[in-house]
Amino acid sequence: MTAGTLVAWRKEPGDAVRRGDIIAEVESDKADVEVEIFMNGVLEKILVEPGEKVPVGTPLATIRLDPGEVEPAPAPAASAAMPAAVPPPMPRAHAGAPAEGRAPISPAARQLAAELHVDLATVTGTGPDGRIQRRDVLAAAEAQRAVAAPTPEAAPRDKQTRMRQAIAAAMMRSAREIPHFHLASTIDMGAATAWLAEENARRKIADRLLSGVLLIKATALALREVPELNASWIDERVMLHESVHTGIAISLPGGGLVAPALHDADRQSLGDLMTNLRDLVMRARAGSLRSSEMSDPTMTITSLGEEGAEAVYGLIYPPQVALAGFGRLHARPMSIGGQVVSRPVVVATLAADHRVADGHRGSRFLAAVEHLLQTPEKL
Amino acid sequence: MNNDEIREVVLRLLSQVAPEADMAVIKPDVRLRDQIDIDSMDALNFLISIDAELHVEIAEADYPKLTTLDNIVAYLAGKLTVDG
Amino acid sequence: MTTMTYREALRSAMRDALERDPRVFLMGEDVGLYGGAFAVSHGLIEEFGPERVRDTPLSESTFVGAGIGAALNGMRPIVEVMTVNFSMLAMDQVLNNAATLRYMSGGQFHVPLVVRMATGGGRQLGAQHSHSLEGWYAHIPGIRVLAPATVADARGMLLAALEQLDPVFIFEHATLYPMEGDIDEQAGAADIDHAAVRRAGKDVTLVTYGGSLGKTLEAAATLAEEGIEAEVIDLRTLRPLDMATVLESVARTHHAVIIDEAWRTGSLAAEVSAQIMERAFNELDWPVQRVCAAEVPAPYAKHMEDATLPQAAQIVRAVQEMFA
Amino acid sequence: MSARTARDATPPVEREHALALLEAMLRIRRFEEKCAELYQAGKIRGFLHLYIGEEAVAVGAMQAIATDDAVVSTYREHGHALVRGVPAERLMAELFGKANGCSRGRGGSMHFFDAERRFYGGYAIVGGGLPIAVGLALADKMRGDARVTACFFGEGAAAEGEFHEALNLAVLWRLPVLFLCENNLYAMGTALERSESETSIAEKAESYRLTAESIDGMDVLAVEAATRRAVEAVRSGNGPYFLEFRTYRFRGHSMADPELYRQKAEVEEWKQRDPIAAFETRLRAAGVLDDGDMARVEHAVASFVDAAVAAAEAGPWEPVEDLLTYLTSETP
Repeated sequence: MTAGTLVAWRKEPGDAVRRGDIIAEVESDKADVEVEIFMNGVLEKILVEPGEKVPVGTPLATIRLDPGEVEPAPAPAASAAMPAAVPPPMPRAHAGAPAEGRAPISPAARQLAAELHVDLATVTGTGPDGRIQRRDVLAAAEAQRAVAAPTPEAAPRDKQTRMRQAIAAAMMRSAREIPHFHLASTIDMGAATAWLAEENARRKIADRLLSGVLLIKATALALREVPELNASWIDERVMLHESVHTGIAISLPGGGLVAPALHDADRQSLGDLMTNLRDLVMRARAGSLRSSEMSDPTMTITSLGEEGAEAVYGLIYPPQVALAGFGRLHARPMSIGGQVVSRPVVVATLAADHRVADGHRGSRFLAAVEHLLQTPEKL
Repeated sequence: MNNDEIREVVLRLLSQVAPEADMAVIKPDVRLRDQIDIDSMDALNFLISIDAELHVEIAEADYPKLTTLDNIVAYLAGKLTVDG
Repeated sequence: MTTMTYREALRSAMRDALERDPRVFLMGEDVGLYGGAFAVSHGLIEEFGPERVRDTPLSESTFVGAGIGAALNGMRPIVEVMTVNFSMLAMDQVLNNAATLRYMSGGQFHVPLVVRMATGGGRQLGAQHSHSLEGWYAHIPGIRVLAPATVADARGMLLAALEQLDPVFIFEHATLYPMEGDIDEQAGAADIDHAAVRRAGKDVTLVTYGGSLGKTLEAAATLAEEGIEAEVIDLRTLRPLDMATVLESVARTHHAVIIDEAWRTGSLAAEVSAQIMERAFNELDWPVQRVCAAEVPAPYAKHMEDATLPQAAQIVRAVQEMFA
Repeated sequence: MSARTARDATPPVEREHALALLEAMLRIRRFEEKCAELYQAGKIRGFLHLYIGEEAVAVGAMQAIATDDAVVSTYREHGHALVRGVPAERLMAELFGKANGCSRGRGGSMHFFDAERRFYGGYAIVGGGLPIAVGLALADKMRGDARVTACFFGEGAAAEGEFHEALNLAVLWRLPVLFLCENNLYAMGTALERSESETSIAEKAESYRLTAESIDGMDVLAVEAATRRAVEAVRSGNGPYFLEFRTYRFRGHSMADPELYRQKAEVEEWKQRDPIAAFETRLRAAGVLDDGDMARVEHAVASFVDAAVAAAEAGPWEPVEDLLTYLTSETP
């Protein structure tokens, strides 16, 4: 009953009122109620006229108390003194509505994927309506390991097919999901090869450098200038990486490929890079790479060596967003200062993810690589 | 060390960098890189192992002379007799 | 250890209590001369006399209310309501008096009352004699609800109930009375705060109680032949629910099926499922499944009644679907 | 009407006892009037069922009930609790919902409890208390305690199954229950003759082979005499006894009752037999009461009620953190 309408007065101003008298009738949504008086006195002034609707608690009239009558206790101000009832804490429901278009994922699968560093985008669900379940995440993690490091003890043929499947899965996903664009530019390697020959002459054979380390160091340093290429695409968002771990594509005897990471390639000296590269290649071929080296290259370099093609246009390894490729070192006629001369060159290519970068930024990267290779002594 | 011993060492070291290759079928006078799958890294590791075992310092400039089994053995034989 | 039936185990507990504690007495329809509708109290009136084994008129509200009054006044009554189907007539006394007097009086009174009743269907007794309403009682704060599923629990949980200072309602599935099982005759009060893992397993957690335990174990055996290891949890206490045991199991298996003979909507199975969702959400690799009774009054014809009740085959199918 | 009506005119009463009865009734009357005022002022909330008009039943009956006997009441319980001796401060505090209330603020007007005084509470479900009373008496009988359980209820309960089950079981097992029916003619808005085929509650009781009397509930002395007879019979082990007190409530069923179901004239007619005014007149006529006595009683009762209100105002709210306490014996 939040409001009431005054129906009629039983007393007039000036009438005496005694305890227990009914002085008025009020109508509420539920019933008519008689207003009783609890003290003796005289009705002074009527404040609410018949027919008027007023909220509960509105004074209806003023009464002059007889001498000696006690003032009635005022009604409590709302429920000031009443302790507010603390509602029992409701467990916070985990909203987590899956973004539409993405395959439904069981909570346990999501949790396992987080633990095993599996990018859910790389997982295909086998549950009802394509729901991803734990077994799918386990399979993806297994495949991810297979792509990275075939376990030596596995039977070669079996290992081979499993590896091929894993590479196929990764490449299929790369082709299907990553909007590639490719750029190429021919880099004059004259300064670099001259400096290298001179440098190696001074170094004992065990310390000699291969041209590949120059390319790796140049690439790593160039990534500092175009950082969005040194990133991963996870859960529909680009995640930039502070450190530069360049993955080196290493072909394995009898086919197969791994791309373990050279950690902080941008900060290593050429000598260290050379030593680490040799170690990486030997362990990759022996199948004893550490899992940490497997799962965290931030960008990958592929080089086909002296026997390879002039240029390589590769596919990016998800979840990375870029791949640098270097063709074989070969001589090419170039016009320098108006004269045509023969120069040692390498065709550098960039495959990049159009969700993250565009041609303009890609070109800046290749230009940086080329520029850095003109001053090999600074690498 | 006579030529046969040098050849035997060369083949052993070669098999370390190319374990899957079958040394028995290597033709001595054909470019090694056309017979087995080795890249510049493997080649470098091979030369480093030769230096470690035979203490023969091979200059980068001599790389082009070392393309087949025969000319590798000949080159080393020449080096070894000179350095004794 | 000896072998005895579920009803004999209940009788042995009541006999020990009547012997040991003068405050204990049994009251209910036909518990005396008739020996109990399910022959549980057979022979007790001859041993303890009509004062302590009292046949009552068919006045469920008043003899349950009288049980409450006697408990308020220092006795330790055991009231047998023949079946849960008749207990609806006493629900006002249960809800508004037994469960509420301690709280409503600000802690001035205890109501140490034990009420036993048969429950469940599966014996072609038709719609009015086949209810499973444990969930209605387990909804009420202020009382305990127990569902002994084994012969040992039938004795142990009744003795434990008699030690409680608050009302305890014990539901005995009618098909269990003739069931034989091993029991330590001298065993005292059993734990009534925890569920029990009746079968360990790593692939799925099957949660059930009372009369459905047998079918659930049967389903687990079938699943084992297909290489699926099911863990079977017998809740034993329906209020308070021992969710810790359930959640720990689900954290390992990531799959849960709850088997409950009550109707699905608003069932105890719904409560267990909700708590698993709320407290082990990240462990779930599959939505929690429930196998409950079809939402119809129990039909008389056998094939029809079988179609309404949860069966082992349904449990197996629910699990197979998860691992298809 | 085969049920025996009151056998003889009530005996003369000596002065001290008469004044005690008068003050007891006035205490109820003024307490209830203050409740109406505090309800209108918003201090008391929820449901409030006042006992104004029926004071003679509680006061008269309670004279015969020993302190060690048990009392079971209904939601119209203020009078029963007051006369039983539950401190008015604790009752008013309970009506305010305060923690120093007789049920710690948990019960409210319909659920007063006092374990020490064996006051087993008000019951809001009509007839809900009768089985409890049967159980209390069953325990006494089984232990051989010569105690009585007095069970108050309204004539409305006669329509509930529990009334018939309880009377039958009490007689069947010869239990020491004193059934005290306050027949105020109306079950909320339904007059007795509109709900019962047999309107004589006492005759209903007799059908269970129960000794029953129908007494004028407006005459405190008649109520007292009948209750003494009944308690003596029950305590001697003859089984239960049934008293129907014909009485009337001058106020609505509860505070929001527009009283459309009864005529104003009928209320006024019963008010002429106000149990307190009638008793006052009688005592004055018998020369045992004068204006001085009345003034002293009124003053004593006024301070009695004001003390109760002061205690309620001063009482603390129960901390919300205690919400779960007293739910079971394990949550102390």
